Amino acid sequence: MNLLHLTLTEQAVFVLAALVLFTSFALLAQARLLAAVHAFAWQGALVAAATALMAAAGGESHLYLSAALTLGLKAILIPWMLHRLIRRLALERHVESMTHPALVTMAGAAIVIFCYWVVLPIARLELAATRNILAISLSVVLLGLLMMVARRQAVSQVIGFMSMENGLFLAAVAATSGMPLVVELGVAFDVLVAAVLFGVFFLQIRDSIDSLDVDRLNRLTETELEAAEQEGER
Amino acid sequence: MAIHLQFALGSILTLLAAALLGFTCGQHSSRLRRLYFVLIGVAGVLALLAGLGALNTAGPVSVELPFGLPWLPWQVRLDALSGFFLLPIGLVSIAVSLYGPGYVREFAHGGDPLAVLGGFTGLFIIGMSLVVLADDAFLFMVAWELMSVSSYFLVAFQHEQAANRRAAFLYLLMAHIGGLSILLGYGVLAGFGHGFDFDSLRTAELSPLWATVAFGLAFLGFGMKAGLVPLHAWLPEAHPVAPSHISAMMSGVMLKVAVYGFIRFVFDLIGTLQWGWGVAVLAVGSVSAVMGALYALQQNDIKRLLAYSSVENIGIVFIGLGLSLVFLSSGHHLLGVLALVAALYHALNHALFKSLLFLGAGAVLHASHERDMEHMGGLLRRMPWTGLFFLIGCISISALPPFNGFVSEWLTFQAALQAWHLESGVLRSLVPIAAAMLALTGALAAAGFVKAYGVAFLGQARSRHVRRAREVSPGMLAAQAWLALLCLLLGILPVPVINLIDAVPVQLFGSGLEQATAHGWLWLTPIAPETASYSPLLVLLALALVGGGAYWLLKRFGLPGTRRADAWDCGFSAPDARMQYTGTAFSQPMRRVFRPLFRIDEAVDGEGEGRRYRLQVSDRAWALLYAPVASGVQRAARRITWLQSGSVRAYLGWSLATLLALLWVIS
Amino acid sequence: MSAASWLLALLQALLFIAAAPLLAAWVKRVKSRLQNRRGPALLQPYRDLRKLFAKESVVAHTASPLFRAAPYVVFAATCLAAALIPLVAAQLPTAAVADVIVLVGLLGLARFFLALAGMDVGTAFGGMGSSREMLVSGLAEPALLLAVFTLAMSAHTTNLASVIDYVGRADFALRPSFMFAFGAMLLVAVAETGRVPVDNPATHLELTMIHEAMILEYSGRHLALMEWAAQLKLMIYGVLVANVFFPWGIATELTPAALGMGLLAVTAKLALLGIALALSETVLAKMRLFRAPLYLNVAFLLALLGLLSHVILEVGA
Amino acid sequence: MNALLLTVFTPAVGAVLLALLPSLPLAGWLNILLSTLSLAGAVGLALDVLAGGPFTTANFHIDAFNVYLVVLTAFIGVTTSIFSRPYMRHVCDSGRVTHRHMRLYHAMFQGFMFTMLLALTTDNLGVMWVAVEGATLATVLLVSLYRTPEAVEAAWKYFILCGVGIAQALFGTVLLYFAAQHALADPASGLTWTVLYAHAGELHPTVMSIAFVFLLVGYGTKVGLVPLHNWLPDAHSEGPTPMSAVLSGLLLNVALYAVVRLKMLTDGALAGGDDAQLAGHLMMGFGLVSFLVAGLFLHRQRDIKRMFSYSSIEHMGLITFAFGIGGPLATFGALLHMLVHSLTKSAIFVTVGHATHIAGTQTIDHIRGLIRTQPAVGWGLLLGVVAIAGFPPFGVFTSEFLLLSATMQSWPWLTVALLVGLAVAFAGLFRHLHPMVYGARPEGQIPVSANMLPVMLHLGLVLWLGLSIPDFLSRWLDQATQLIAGSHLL
Repeated sequence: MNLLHLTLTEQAVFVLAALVLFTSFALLAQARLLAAVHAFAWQGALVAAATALMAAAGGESHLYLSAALTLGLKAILIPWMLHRLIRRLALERHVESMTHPALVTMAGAAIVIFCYWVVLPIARLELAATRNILAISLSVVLLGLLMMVARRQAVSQVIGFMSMENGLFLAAVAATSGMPLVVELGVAFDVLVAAVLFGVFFLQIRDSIDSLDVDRLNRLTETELEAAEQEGER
Repeated sequence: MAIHLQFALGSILTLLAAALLGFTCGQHSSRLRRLYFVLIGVAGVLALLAGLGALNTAGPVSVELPFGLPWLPWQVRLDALSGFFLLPIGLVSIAVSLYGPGYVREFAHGGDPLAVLGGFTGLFIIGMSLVVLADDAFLFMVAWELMSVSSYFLVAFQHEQAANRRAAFLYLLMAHIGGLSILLGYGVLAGFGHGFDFDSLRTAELSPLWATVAFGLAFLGFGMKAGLVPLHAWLPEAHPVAPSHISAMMSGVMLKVAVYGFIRFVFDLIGTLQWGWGVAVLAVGSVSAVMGALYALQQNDIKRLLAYSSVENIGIVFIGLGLSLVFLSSGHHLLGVLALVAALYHALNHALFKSLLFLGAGAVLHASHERDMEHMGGLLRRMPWTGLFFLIGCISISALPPFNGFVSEWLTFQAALQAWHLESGVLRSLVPIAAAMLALTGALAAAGFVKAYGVAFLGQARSRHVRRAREVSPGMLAAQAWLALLCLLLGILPVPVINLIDAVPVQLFGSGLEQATAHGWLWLTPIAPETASYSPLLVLLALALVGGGAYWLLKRFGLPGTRRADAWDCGFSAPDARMQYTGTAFSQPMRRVFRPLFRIDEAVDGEGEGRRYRLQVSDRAWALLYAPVASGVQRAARRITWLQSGSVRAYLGWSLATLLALLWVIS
Repeated sequence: MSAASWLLALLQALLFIAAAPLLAAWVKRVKSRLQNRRGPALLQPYRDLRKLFAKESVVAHTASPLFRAAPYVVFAATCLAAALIPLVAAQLPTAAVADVIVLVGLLGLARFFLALAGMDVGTAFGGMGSSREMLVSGLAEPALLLAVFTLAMSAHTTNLASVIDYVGRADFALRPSFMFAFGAMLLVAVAETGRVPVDNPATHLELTMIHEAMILEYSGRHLALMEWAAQLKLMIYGVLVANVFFPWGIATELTPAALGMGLLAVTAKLALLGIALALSETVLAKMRLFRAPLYLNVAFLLALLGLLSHVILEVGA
Repeated sequence: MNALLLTVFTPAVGAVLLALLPSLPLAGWLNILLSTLSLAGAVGLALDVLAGGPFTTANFHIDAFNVYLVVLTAFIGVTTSIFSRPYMRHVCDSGRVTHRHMRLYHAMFQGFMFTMLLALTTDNLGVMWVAVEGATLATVLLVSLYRTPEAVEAAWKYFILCGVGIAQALFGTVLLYFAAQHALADPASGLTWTVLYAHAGELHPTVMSIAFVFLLVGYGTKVGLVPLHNWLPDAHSEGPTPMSAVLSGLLLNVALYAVVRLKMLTDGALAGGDDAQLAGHLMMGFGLVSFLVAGLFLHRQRDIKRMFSYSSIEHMGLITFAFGIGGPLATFGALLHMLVHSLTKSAIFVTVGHATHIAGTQTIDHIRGLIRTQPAVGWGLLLGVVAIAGFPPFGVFTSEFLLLSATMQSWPWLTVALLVGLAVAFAGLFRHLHPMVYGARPEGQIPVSANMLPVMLHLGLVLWLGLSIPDFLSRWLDQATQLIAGSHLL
């Protein structure tokens, strides 16, 4: 289909979606925590803006609400909490040593293509104008997951998690112009509680292994058992 | 409802009462304990009556119990086959009820609560009776597993010793695997028969391949329970460690229940037989018989010896069943029936003399707290009655005339010798070889029980405990006497017994073994009088006549009497207990001749005075069958641990990978 | 069956039992002749028996009642086995009481008690003898039964009389199966009766004994019964070999002439067998115990070949 | 309707109450009381449904299937609260947790019950999602209640993995909504299950299949399907034992309930297509893999609670497999197995809790001679494991028998895999169980105050179900079967 057939707002929405995708690549590649938090905040803001535009375009008033929710939660509240935590945990200067950042980025790109391929059959049904954004949002979700896989820093894992949520918001907005209100609220509530709990856990983890490196959370496993056994055999 | 069916259900209810009594107040008062065993005895009598009733009734009788699944209620059916297998249950239960009060007294003082023993013994017998009575696969499996589990608790009864725990674990594992394969076998039949009640299973139209699959599963499952080589290795571990009257039940009765299951499944449910199965059963049976006898010969723990000899006797039973399969599948109906009757007869005999021997061993254990024959000796003079009954058991199990073991083996031989009827030359030559294996088995069994009796009951006492051994209580003796008497009766009156058993083939195949009993109660003529005939009663009389006559003559013509003196000592010091031939020494020639069949670890440790001879004869089945499977599972378990590396990132990776893979799959 | 035939059977059994020592003596005598000795008189065994019966019997302190019961059981079982074998006349009512498998069973019963008696006193030798006896017999019995089965499958019966009848009536044919079975039977007979090369009845060196070791503790009448049973066993195997494989001359109808003929025939056959046995015992030497299994394997192999050749060659598949 | 409110919102109120209530002993009793109230409501609800058939209100939909799970959930809630009172006292007295944490514990217990019941009863798939996520949030702090490094780690993994999983489920829900919007007249009701189920045929197959993948992976994580199961053993082994009992007795069921509901939609959408059985096949695959892998894992356990959580994975795998097969017999068996497994497994966890108190550790190697030390606990554990291993006369055997015969009918060769799995799992359980219950009593090991009522109750019920399934229950299950599989069994 042709971009020119779309209204200006819709085109704007596409631009924003592309930017959201870009931000999640930025998150993927970003080694400094604070910068990552900022990127995450930007992502939230972009999603909110996209939502608002959709509302304007589709004239669905309840989307304004969810836009406001997104903005408040994802762009302001949660980044702020993360900020405070980082400062409390004295991680401002923390730079994460990533293994093969280039590889991760490539994988991210591959994922984006894969997502497009998956969503293609949906996109073909001429359902909603903004359905192509579905591919973007799915990639954002999976990129967030990829980020959680790639990062060993608890905080950046949380950021990955939250950016998954962003992707979900985007998908909801783009594909279905928003979920029923009760669901929206519930999701928002859950996200909020989750954020709070994450905060609690950072402290607990720090107290227990005085670091936030999740790779050091490896007490509970089956494999070390085997190692012990081989010790015994020798 | 038919009266004998009422008897059967009555016995089950009585057992239920006994079990509850046992669970609630087993160890408290000895009066309650006596009541408990009375109940067991009553149940035994009822089961016996039910069995006899079923064998004397034309057709099966059945009833539905208010249990089970809504669309598959428990169905109970009592026909000749079930009735026949109720006999050993009843007979041995009676013996146990006599034996128990005296025997379990020693556990009352130990830490072991009698509640467990009493309660699970009741459930155990209930399980066995229900297996025999079940008329649908569901009830059958429930009863089967109930039997396994409750006997497992009894095996684990004295669980302080690690060996017993291990034996119990092994036992339950084997029982479980066997049960699963039986279940699968029923599943195959049900898949074609559209329903789990036996009637629809009978109607199942199976292709030869599927029939063979079902047969294979059943053979595996029931053979595992019956302890056929090479799946037998759990049996000599598990049976001996239970209390002796339970060992008697397990070896004497439970194995028969497995045989029942096999007969019911193959001869009744599958129906259309294939001669290939017969050959397989024949081969496995022969191997089990010979190996069982050889291993029994090598044991020094008297209860282990008995357990291995159970493997041997089950092998003999399966030889009979294999012959029956061969003959029936090749259209020689009469001979098939003969072989089946022989197998059933031997099953019944084995139930009797094996229980008798286990009870005897239990009496010895009770009196001397000794299981190792190398520490026994001279018990005949300390426990004359037990010694006598044990001797009868030994003669019977060694298949010597005129006792019962001989009759069934004789019938098996007669069936095998009719192989010339068969069309296929291969079968004609295979069957007599099986008969030769049977002969070898008989000789080896005789050797084994000469050893058992000679080392344990004859000679001089080898340890202090045994020297102090005294005869056991009248109840325990009565139990043994009862079984010994039955051994003799079944030995000298085969014709009435066969008349009884005849109902089984009549109801299974429509015709029985008339000619075997056609010539009066005195003459047993399986095929025809000129082919072969045997009159054990006359044999017994003649023996008594000649022996007694000789004795009478020698007394009559007052020849000089008897003088006691020391044994011949080759001119050295008088022989003491330690100079006797030990059990290990006795079995050494056989060990040497059949060396490749054992795993023998033999060594002389120490020097000079402190020299010790160490001998460990172990079962090859462990190394060849059990160990590989176990280690295989272990290896697999170790392999998959990488699934759970402990790193949360890896876990997330799994999640991502799964997602992508599935999306790939569906797109 | 008429009373007369029963009476005849009884007489035959008595004759059998009475004649048993004679055969033993005959073998001894021929053997010593072959070794250029005069050897004992033919009646010597009877004198020995009388002497033993006349002596008091000494029983060890450690012996149990079984020790004293065993001789009677052994003797009775062996006598019964003897009574089952057609000696002079084939058609006898005893055949209905028991067939050849029962015969083997009875011999087994005798052996069982013999071995137990050996272990009863609790000396080293008795146990040793029992252990070895059970080994030898355990390996011999399958071979014996397999040989018997060969006959039984050709004759379609395990009834000795019928077998003999069958072999006698069948017009003469070279049967490979019988040939092998005969060989097996001979080897088994030698082993079971405790003759050279498996055992040596004349030995007095405890460590080489088998049969003698088991009855080492016996004396007086007990010993007499045991000895007599042993001689009976020898006779039993002799008659089996003689009458089953060469039933020539055995009486098929109960006329005096036929019976006399049968008596002569069986005497001649046994005499020949005795000579053959004596010859083999002269030329052969006793084997080590652990050579015996090989020897018996040969017997088993022969019997098996007999069976297979019967199945393959004579019946055809 | 009132019954419904009573059932669902008693816990919600209770959670608040308990959060405010300072006194600890009272809290324990109150906890029991609330659970009982909720159970009473559930029973009333069940009676309504069995009498008057399924009904739907504004936001709730009650039919035979979910009311069955509601009753089960409430019942296990009661028995667990009975067990947890003395148990948590003991924990508190041993000083492992503070009073504040005890308040948290009680509040969260009720909160968890609330989310479970809400997820079961709601008619809105979105709300169901919210509730399931809420369940994670409610329990995650309880997993780390003891604050040991292991506990924190376990909680973290639980949180992250379930969070991610649930996010995927949300994406699936979004896709579902997307598909619904273009199928339904009134898009606003695009997440209402009843409406969706009515129009399942009109949903777009491709979208639905993609959606189902996300939902399966998402909720499957909470069911504990291999390879998404990794959080489960950790969470079960480190959290307080009553939590383990409800987690494996309830949470897994509820997650599976969600999967089944969505499978019904997907089947409706895919019906007639070339891969109509897609959802079923996916579930069968996951189920079988989980079943076999968990069985093997059992062999290598050193922590008793971990071991039993693997056995939970194994059984959930079996149930998933059965639902995947579909068909009345398999479905009936699966429903029955859900019931008996939840009862047996929570009973086992109760005894395990006492056992760990007796031995003072969760390490299998240090738990010895239970029968000699405290027969009640030892026999409870032994019988419980015998039951869970599928020995008659316990009910687990009945359901496994049904499942096997169902498999035999449709996929004969898979029964071999099932039997191998059963045998392996059995060996894995018993090799560890034996030394724990049997053997001589270690010196210095003393009995603890144990309330075996829940255990007896559960095992008694399981035994009853094994001997005979009461008529009302079979009819009840049959209605549920009819809902799920579309045809009656009886």
